[in-house]
Amino acid sequence: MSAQAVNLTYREAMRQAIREALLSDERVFLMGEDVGAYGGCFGVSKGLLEEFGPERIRDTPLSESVFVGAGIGAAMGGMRPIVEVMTVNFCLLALDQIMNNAATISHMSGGQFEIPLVIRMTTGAGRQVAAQHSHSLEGWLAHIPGLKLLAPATLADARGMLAPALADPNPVLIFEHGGLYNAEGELPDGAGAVDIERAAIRRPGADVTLITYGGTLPTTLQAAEELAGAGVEAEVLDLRVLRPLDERAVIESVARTHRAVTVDEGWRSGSLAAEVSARIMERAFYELDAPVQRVCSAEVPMPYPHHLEQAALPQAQTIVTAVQRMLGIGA
Amino acid sequence: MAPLEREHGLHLLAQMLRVRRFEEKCVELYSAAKIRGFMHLYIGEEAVAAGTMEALEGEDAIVATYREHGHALLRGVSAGAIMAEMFGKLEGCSRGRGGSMHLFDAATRFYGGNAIVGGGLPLAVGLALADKLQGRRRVTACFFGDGAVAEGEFHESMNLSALWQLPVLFLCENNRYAMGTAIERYESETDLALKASSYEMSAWSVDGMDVRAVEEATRRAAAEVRDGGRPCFLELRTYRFRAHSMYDPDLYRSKEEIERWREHDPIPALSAELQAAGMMSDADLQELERAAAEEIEAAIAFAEAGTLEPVEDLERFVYAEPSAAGAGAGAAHPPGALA
Amino acid sequence: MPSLGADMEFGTLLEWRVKPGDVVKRGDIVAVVDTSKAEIEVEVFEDGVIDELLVPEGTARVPVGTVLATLRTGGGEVTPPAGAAAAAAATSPPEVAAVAEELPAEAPPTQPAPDTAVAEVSTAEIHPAGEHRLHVSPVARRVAEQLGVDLATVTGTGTEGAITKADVERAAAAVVLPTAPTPSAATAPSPPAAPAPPAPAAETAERQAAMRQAIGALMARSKREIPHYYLQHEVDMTRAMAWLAQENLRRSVSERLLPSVLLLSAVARAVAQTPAMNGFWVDGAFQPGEGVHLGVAVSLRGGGLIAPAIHDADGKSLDELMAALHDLVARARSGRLRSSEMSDPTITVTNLGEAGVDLVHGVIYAPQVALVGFGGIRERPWAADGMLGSRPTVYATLAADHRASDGHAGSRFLALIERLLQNPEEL
Amino acid sequence: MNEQELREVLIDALTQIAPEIDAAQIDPQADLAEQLDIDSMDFLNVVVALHERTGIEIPERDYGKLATLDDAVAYLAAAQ
Repeated sequence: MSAQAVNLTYREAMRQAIREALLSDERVFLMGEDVGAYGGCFGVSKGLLEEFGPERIRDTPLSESVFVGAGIGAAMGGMRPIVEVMTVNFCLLALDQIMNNAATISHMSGGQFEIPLVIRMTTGAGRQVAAQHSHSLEGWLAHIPGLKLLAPATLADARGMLAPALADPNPVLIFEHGGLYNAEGELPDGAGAVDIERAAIRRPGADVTLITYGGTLPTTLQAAEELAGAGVEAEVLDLRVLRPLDERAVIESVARTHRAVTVDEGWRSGSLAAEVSARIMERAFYELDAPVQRVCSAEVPMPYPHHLEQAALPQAQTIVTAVQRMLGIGA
Repeated sequence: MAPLEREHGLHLLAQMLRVRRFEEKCVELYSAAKIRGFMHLYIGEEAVAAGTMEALEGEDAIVATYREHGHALLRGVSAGAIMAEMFGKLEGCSRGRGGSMHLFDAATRFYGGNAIVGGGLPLAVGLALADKLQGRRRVTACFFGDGAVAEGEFHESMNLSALWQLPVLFLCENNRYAMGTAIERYESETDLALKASSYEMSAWSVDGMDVRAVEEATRRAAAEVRDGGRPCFLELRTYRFRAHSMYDPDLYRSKEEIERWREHDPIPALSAELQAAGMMSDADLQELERAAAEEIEAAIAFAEAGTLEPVEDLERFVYAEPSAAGAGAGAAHPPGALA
Repeated sequence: MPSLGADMEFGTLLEWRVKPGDVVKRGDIVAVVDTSKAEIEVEVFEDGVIDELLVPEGTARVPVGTVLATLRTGGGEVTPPAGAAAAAAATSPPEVAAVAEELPAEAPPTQPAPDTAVAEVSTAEIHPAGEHRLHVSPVARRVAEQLGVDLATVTGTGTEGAITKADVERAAAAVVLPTAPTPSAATAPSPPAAPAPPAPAAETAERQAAMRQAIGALMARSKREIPHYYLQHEVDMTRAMAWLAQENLRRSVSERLLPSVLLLSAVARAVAQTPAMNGFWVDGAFQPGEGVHLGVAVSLRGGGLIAPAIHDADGKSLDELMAALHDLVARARSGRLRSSEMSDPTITVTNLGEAGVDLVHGVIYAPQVALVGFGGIRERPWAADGMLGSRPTVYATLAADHRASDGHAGSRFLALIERLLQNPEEL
Repeated sequence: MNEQELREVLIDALTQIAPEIDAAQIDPQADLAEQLDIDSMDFLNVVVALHERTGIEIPERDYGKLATLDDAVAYLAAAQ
């Protein structure tokens, strides 16, 4: 690894990844609303139109179904498209193409067609953009066999997940939490591709496993610090891959700590946190000293006012309280 | 229209006859519960598939709908592979997993039936986009019914393909009914070619019951798409003589209307024209019938002899298999079991 | 009856459009069928002459595949239309199978899909080396606590050898299993059946060891956790024994009462009036028992001890207590105790008098809070009014949990037992 | 019933209570309660069994006369 480290934001890390992909493979092109002239709704693709031209950086009409479907068709036609759906909230208009075509054709055709497509979406709440722009729907899409789902929460993952996703012959969905774009940090200069199959322990601990992904990783790490102050060593497990779930990592961690809390910005009912909790119950029941707890968003359409939005979202204090109750200590 | 000549005329008739007899046999096999689930027959519209397939080339791509037996058969998918697929057998063109509505065949670039009305249009746009970006001169032919015109995806696909000048040939088989709803009852503008032209692409209507008219119109449109690199829209006005699927009560139209359209049945029409021109003897016709019947009996035997996919393979191909990765862009090599 | 839809199993034959003798061509409409969704015209697929109509108009719920009519085709032979028979094979409900006999039924056996979930991960496989962690279900852990069963001695029958509630109860009851199940003595010994052959020596030894461990664990825990205090009191049994002798003379042999029944009755009624003795010490607090469930310590042949409960003993007559005691001892010694009897005595009585000792200072059965003991009933010197004589007496003792009660309450409790035994006729 | 039959009836009743004991091992002269670890409940069951099989009703005050096997058989023979 080269000696100097580069200081950059999550946004710039993702832009570098896209630029590197465009440079290294002429089959790669970027398609989505305002990815070109506007520079990307969240600024991720700024400058790419000027560098690569309108053929490979394609602004689309506001027609999510056709440009996601076109991404699928282009992938079947030999390209390696990166389709940007501005936010996960708009993927609802393209769900038929994602589920009934992208996720299904390989299996239903008896393996005759591959769909090497990457769809990127911004997800999550916390910026007071109210209910219709603040959804976290990873759990829905993680339900669908045939798709792979990634949730880059760190700079290294933002920089390194796109390349292996494009190389994967299956449709891969990458969720970038809106709250992470401005996160700043250092990356080694030559930082490159990372694994897209395993979860990662972001903080080791022996007393309880905090399982999370994407935008709630910082909140969960903060909770772990507060717990350390109270003498509780929490292990923070970043799922990174939401489908297929790295079940082994979850079970191994719970087998060590015997307690688990899943933290998920989705709504509790039928959430990804519910799936993780069910797998722990199925595979590590006898390791448990307490029932698995879930810290999720309140089951409400995300409210606009700051104080209500924060009340609805998982907070570090909610996690700390859940762990204390589980250990029978504290307040 | 170019003058009729014997050999080509007999070929077109043979193609339509193969589809007609195949579909008639399917009715019998469905009532005998050999074919299950949903099945949508093409009886009456054969001229469209025969005419269009004649005008397309091997390199072109086909995106079809759930009423697809005729398209698949005339595109070159073997009758045996189609029948085995409807029998749910491993030897089917989709390993028995798709059935009547989901025939796939990588070898002939037949990118499948699609049970979601309008679901195939965005795919076709994408395939054409890939051709354009890779500088390939070929056509993506996208078949859909008049019902799909009411779906949002029709508007989005027509706009994007015109906006980006993509080589898509939109082939709208207007049989005047969206399942049980006549077109006047679900479209404000029923002249679909007129509606399509508003997207700044050439669009015109064709008599979908005249196989030679369909062939000639498709040749012209395909050339504009292939050479001009522009999308094109054809409205093929046709009619289905049987129910939407097996079985609907067909209460939404009168017997008289069906009889009136039967008078335009493309098969007797072409037979009469060939016989009037002294180009076809009764013996010629009987030979075409014999050949069609033989092909269908062989297909049924192939399907009956087919095997069931082992349950252990249930999850195969949910994700692409590593070995398939190297098989060229986008098209995995067809499974070994394919005939 | 043709299959006319994806979800069709039966059809109603509404109308025949042909009659025997009619000539038909392929595609002709021969009947109209109602599929509960629509009335569909049924076509024939072969040319021929209608031979016989087998199903009359108006017949409802005709299964798919039933032969509706027969057709004389070109060769003159009479066959059911091919399609119908084949349909019978594919979708035939059992009663129609006969019709499709001759055609090879092709219904493949439906195998369940194998559970090929992503890489099965079982905790056994990834268990951190060294730390052997007992797999015990939460409810099993709680019941083991109540019955004082040492989990280390229990073999699990749950998934991957996990210990279940049933395993714990069996372990507790295992203390009960005498060397060989004696035929039920019940109220009156039935004609002597051949005694069951004694269990093989190895099995008995193993069971003895497990039982020894279970009792040991329980006693050790009681001694460790419960601050016992002990009281004893000599009870004059003159009137009780006299009354009993009179009473047994009057009764037939099989209705005779034992002295221990009088003692049990007195204790039950005394407990009813002294709630502090009746319940459990759990999670640092006293939980009063719901009703007086008297645990009766039963010694087992060949060693071992168990204290199942007589429920609501304070409400039972002497006869009812005698019958209950007789039944409990018999079932305890033959290993047929109900788990409910195992898990909820609210106070226990141990009566070792017959083994010849004068008095017993017992160990409380955790989580109960008291244990009453009786020694042997014997003639002992007794001073009254300055005169020395001899009377039948018994030493009653109390071991009690000082967290739940004090000596004062204990003494009043023993005195009450004595007072009740002075009026045996009221027990 | 002769003495031999009475002895068999008594032994049968005793093995009901103590199935693990082999009848031949019983020392006819030694105290039965001691040998077979019989408590008052067991003894009452024996008394009831004898009453059913032989019709003899043994009063409580005579219990002492059945301490050993031989005594019991003699008592029963006399009581018929």
